[in-house]
Amino acid sequence: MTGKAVMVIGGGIAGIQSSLDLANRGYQVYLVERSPSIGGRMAQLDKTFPTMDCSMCILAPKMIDCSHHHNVKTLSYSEVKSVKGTAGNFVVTVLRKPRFVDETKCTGCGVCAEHCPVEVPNEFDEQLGTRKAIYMPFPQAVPRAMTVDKNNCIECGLCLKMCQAGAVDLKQQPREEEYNVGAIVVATGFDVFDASQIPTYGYGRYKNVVTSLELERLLCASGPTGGHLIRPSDGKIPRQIAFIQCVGSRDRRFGTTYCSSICCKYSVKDAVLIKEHEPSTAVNIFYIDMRAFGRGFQEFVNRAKSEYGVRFVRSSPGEILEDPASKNLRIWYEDTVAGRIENGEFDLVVLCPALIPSKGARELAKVLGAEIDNYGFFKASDILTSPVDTTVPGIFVCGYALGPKTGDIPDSIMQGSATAARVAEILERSV
Amino acid sequence: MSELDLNFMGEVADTPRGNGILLCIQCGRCSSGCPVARLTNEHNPRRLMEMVILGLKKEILPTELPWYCLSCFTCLDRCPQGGDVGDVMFAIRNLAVKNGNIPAGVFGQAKALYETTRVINPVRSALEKRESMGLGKLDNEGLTDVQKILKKTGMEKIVASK
Amino acid sequence: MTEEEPKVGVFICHCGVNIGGVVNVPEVVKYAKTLPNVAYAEANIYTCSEAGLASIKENIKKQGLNRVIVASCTPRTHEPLFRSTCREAGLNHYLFEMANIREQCSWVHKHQMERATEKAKDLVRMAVARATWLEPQEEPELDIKDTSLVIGGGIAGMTAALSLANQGFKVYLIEKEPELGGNLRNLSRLYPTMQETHEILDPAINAIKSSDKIETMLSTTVADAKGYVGNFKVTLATPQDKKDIEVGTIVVACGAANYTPPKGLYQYGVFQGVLTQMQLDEMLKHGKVDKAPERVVMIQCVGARKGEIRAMDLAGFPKSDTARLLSKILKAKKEEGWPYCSKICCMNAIKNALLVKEKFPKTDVMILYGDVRVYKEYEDFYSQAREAQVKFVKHIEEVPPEITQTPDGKLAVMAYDALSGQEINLPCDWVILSTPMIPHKEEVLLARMLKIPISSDGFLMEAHVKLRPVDTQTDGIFLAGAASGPKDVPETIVSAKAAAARAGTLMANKKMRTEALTSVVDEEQCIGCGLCEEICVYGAHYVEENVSHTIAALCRGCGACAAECPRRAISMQHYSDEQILSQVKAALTEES
Amino acid sequence: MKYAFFLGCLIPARELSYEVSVRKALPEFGVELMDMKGANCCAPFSIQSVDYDSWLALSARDLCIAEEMGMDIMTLCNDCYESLLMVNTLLKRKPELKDRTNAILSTVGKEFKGKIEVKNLVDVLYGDVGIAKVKNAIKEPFNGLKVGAQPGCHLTKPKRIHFELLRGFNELDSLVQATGAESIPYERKEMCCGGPLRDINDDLSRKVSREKLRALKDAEVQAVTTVCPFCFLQLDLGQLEVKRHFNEEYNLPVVHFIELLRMSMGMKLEDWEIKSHRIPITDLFKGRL
Repeated sequence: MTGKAVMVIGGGIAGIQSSLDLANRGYQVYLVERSPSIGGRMAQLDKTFPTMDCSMCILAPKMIDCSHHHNVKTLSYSEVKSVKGTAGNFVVTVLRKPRFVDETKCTGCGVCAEHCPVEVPNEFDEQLGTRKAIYMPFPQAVPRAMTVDKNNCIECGLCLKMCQAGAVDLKQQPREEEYNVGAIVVATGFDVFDASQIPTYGYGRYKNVVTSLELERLLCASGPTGGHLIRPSDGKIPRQIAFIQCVGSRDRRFGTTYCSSICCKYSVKDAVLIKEHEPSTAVNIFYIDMRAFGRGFQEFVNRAKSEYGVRFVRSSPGEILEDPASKNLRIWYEDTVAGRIENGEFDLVVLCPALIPSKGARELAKVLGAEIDNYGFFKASDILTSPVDTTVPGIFVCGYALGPKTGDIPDSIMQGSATAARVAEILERSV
Repeated sequence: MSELDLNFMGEVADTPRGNGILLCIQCGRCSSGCPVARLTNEHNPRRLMEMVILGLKKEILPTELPWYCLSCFTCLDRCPQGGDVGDVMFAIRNLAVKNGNIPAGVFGQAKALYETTRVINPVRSALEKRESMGLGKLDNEGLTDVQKILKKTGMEKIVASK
Repeated sequence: MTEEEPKVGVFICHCGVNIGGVVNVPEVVKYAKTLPNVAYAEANIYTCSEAGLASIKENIKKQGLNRVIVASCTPRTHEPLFRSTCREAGLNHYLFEMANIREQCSWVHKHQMERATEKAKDLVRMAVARATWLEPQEEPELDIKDTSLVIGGGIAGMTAALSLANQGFKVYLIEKEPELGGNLRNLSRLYPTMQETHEILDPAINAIKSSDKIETMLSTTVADAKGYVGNFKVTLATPQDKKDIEVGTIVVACGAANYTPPKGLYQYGVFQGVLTQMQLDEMLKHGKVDKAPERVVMIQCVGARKGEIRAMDLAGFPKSDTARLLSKILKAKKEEGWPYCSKICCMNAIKNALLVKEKFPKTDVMILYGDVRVYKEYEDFYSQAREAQVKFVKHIEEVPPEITQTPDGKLAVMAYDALSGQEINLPCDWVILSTPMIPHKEEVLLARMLKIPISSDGFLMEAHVKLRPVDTQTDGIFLAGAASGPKDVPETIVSAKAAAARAGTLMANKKMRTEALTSVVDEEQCIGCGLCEEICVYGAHYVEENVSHTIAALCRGCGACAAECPRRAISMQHYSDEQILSQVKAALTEES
Repeated sequence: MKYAFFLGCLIPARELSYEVSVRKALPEFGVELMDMKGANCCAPFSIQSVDYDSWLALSARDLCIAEEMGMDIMTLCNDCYESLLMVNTLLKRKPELKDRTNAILSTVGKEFKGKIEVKNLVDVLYGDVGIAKVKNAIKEPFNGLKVGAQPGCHLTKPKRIHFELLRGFNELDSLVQATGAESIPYERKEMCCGGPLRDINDDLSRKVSREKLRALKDAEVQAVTTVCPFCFLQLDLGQLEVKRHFNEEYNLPVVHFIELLRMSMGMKLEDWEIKSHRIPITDLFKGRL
């Protein structure tokens, strides 16, 4: 019965929450996820603020609830191609990209990956770690199936031979499936601003200048370094670390004039984490406004200062220079409170980049006929009164697809549940 | 205790090239790159913008604060808010000149321009060298035009004042 | 003791390096195999991953396990996950026990690897000991009424009520004031769109009035609340009389209050021109201003972000007279105030600054701040203010601005600009104090009645700050709007719709299972002394014909009655004395 | 390729060898330099500091002369280039500024239409002539001479204007490489030479040029090449001033890029040109003078 089916596009925490609330209510949910596994950005994080919960630990149970739920059908490694119809009766064509592995047979044992000769950088680890041509992005991936990355695969067939479950099928073809749903929820999340657009910070040229998402992977137990924070250039433990805020955010030159709302908070969290790992490390946060807003965060910043000795410098640095020999970084900045121009040497610099619309979000908006705002995020039909409705009736949006209107994870979760309410409101009335 | 002028920021904002003052968020990216600011604490473009916002007109216009700037535009390229610090410095200098604060060097160049259409003129030996090289004389045919323009823009008063 | 012999399966988790990096997991597995009744033991890299869960299910069937132990992390996040895995394998999920060898072992003993491994063995031994005494339990099933009570008629309560009504549920909406609207009533405009408040409130109020599913009761408060999820019995105190209603779910949308500074803080209540942002907003709304002010100074974080003097980096103090300023800082005692940043006051100050500029273009508006904490796309709103020539000055917060009055009745603010080291003196007509959103005093009573915990800063506590922001510890009760913390209008509306969704989902299912973890009375032993009824905070015991009875749905399994009962007549399902004592014995037996 | 040749005022006054080298070298590439009759000063930093409208009008007047000649302008000095380019760009983009300037220009019978482009020596050599042509005009390459190229601020900044023209100092670097020399990277290459503060705050001006010289010395360059006459003055004459005031010796020979190009094309520098370099260049360029 179409009236009781909903399609959720995007398997991040917002999409998962929306799917769970809808499924628990009796709706049939089709959860479309472009990458091989649901989990989204939250799966890449190490810990979350302010409670310091391990991100995967609070996410994995929800991912498994979602995929095991009898009302949820997860369409991973798939993309929405076209949408026809109106609220209450949409017809959506979904392209099931070939993963060259039969999901039902594969147990995710990983034997094929052991024998695969091709090793390429792993997008999940922000290119810091590597994966094979046949891979699973991270251990807790859901669905638990390998995927073959055909443009790096050399068709040697070793995986086919080694797989006892006979799950590898290198001839798999893409196929399009049609789904009839009453409503659509968009939860396509965000991508990260390319920090190399600010040449004076040297991201992409200096090895030890990393983004905060790369830092999360370095700190994460399932990350490329097993949770040990080391310098990408020589693997040493960093002694002097600098966090630089507002890289791309609050910047008119790139059209990302908004504040991404979470960078101040997660950098204090990362600073405290680093201090817990290695108390002797000096951690400095360069900020313009320390935006630790909302309950519990100012106390968190005070503790970071007094208990952990994190140094906060009110300044946005002008430039970073690399010493070619030691690959250490000299940051030129003005401590605007002391009114002094200073430069300090650091062995690791973490840039906190702006969050921008995810690749493909603009095209999806065109396919759905939904308007986007001047930053490229989905436009809420009314910022104040209907914040999770798109401009198309029957299509809703939650999570960072709404852009900076979404703050951190609790906002994504609340918006996920809110879309479930909106769907129930329009589908209850029509049935 | 310094006396604050309420609408000094507005005055700078309305002066040509001065609009950037309204966008400044005091982040400090401009000052850390400024070659002069690294050499002396007297000059700090960010602090100067802050003083303009506060309205410290008497601490800026009659002093040498506006005249430390090289107009090398390093600050302008780094400003994330389109604050155009380099341009605002020109606006502040225009106001300083209106207030009678003009360094001798600048006044000299302005006077030379009014009298010879050039801010820098060759000494006699250099002139003779040019003629001997057959490069011809430096022509001043545009002088009447230059003086008419300076009359129209009112800059003539400033040049003729001293 | 159940009939067949207990056959225990032990699954020990590496959790990547979190456990495996400290505890020698293979050694613990080997040790587990030697324990009594242990039929199977294995290690996994991530037991919570699908591979781990698949292995548990497989071994329950293959080894015929009737007890399962997972030695990994905290039950708080993962017990439901492992329990549902046991259920899916056909095993009653109360025959399952967790040993936390991460938070209670590897994470806290990072630098003593051998002793951590020994402790992990102890914890596993204790879990196995308890497992042998575990018994299957049946979870009571409740039916859920499809009506909901929404407490609070502000924008949050109205949004939740409308959403629930649109989802087809009957709603009681109660409001303690004689009219709907809540905090927004006395605001003139709303950021970031600067819409008039009534453009938002009136449509909502009209929709509520015209909805046949919503019964609105004004000047009404909650007198008492009993019952449990699906069957709450609430007594309402209406102006005429008391009214009893039965509802399935409750949405608490009681909003928050505005902090009024104590008399004398920044001369509030002493000088006439010192006002709060709310008072300024009201003045602008009702046009009660005769002479345009020449300058308005706003001071941020009045009564917020206090608690301890912020450890600002005083070493880098600007060149003005340091000694005199340091003495002032030490004198600025720990001001009375709330520790958190209430996140709406910066935006509210900017909105009012723009309103002042709109009404009196000549007026100079200066905002003294510590950090400008606008966020999201409100940054454009902040830029809009600067372009309207509102002046933002970061002042040294350790030296609170001093307000004095000049003979002609004007005010003067003396403060220190942190970014130019200047001591500034600002003669002005009004000083506006930006104050935070703080919890209502009545909230405490409501929270006690509904058994909702209150967090350290006084707001109602959500079940999990990250993953269940609108649920509470009590099933069936949800939070909407500023009751759980300061929120702006869009966030309030999103949280209200989320609460409506969560309540709606519960009521749509009509049935619900609750924990089997409740007290059980042995009627022969019980003498009906009523001590248990007295001690029980949740009112889950009542005495009839001098025998005590448990209301399973109300009981939270805290065990107070079992401990208090002089006749030892009460025992806790799934936490019997034998189970706990066997754990204690196991803990004390020396390593053989 | 014909250009309205905007000479500026510093070169004819104090750096004749720059003008002579340009007049000798560019014809080799088929570049014709037409003198701009009655051109006035480009209104650099000092004039802009005094009055905004005068800057727009004076620069626009030169642009009009070039428009009347129907050719793009070629400047040598960075200050002229920045002033003319900024005004040309501003008037083209902002109609209200164009009208405001034309109102002033009407008193001298001129009107800005915005038909021409403003280019400098690097644009002409790299953009219009092209690296290939420059390369095969080289007769005696410098095979690996370590040269520190000083682009000068207004060759590349403000990026906001130059950004669209994708100009940067790698154009100058590739031209230097074309002569066979090696363009050595050095710290703070984008930094100013301190020129504009000359006669306003000589002490600071010297301190800035000293930082520049120190960075060049640290990079162990054998010679410095400049495009802007102000940079030349600051780094060449500046070395004497730095020696007198700070008692530091750098003896880094400084040559205009066009002189380097001439020498690599086999042309000989005349005696007076060699003497016009305060830091002797004789031993570095033996056999080429």
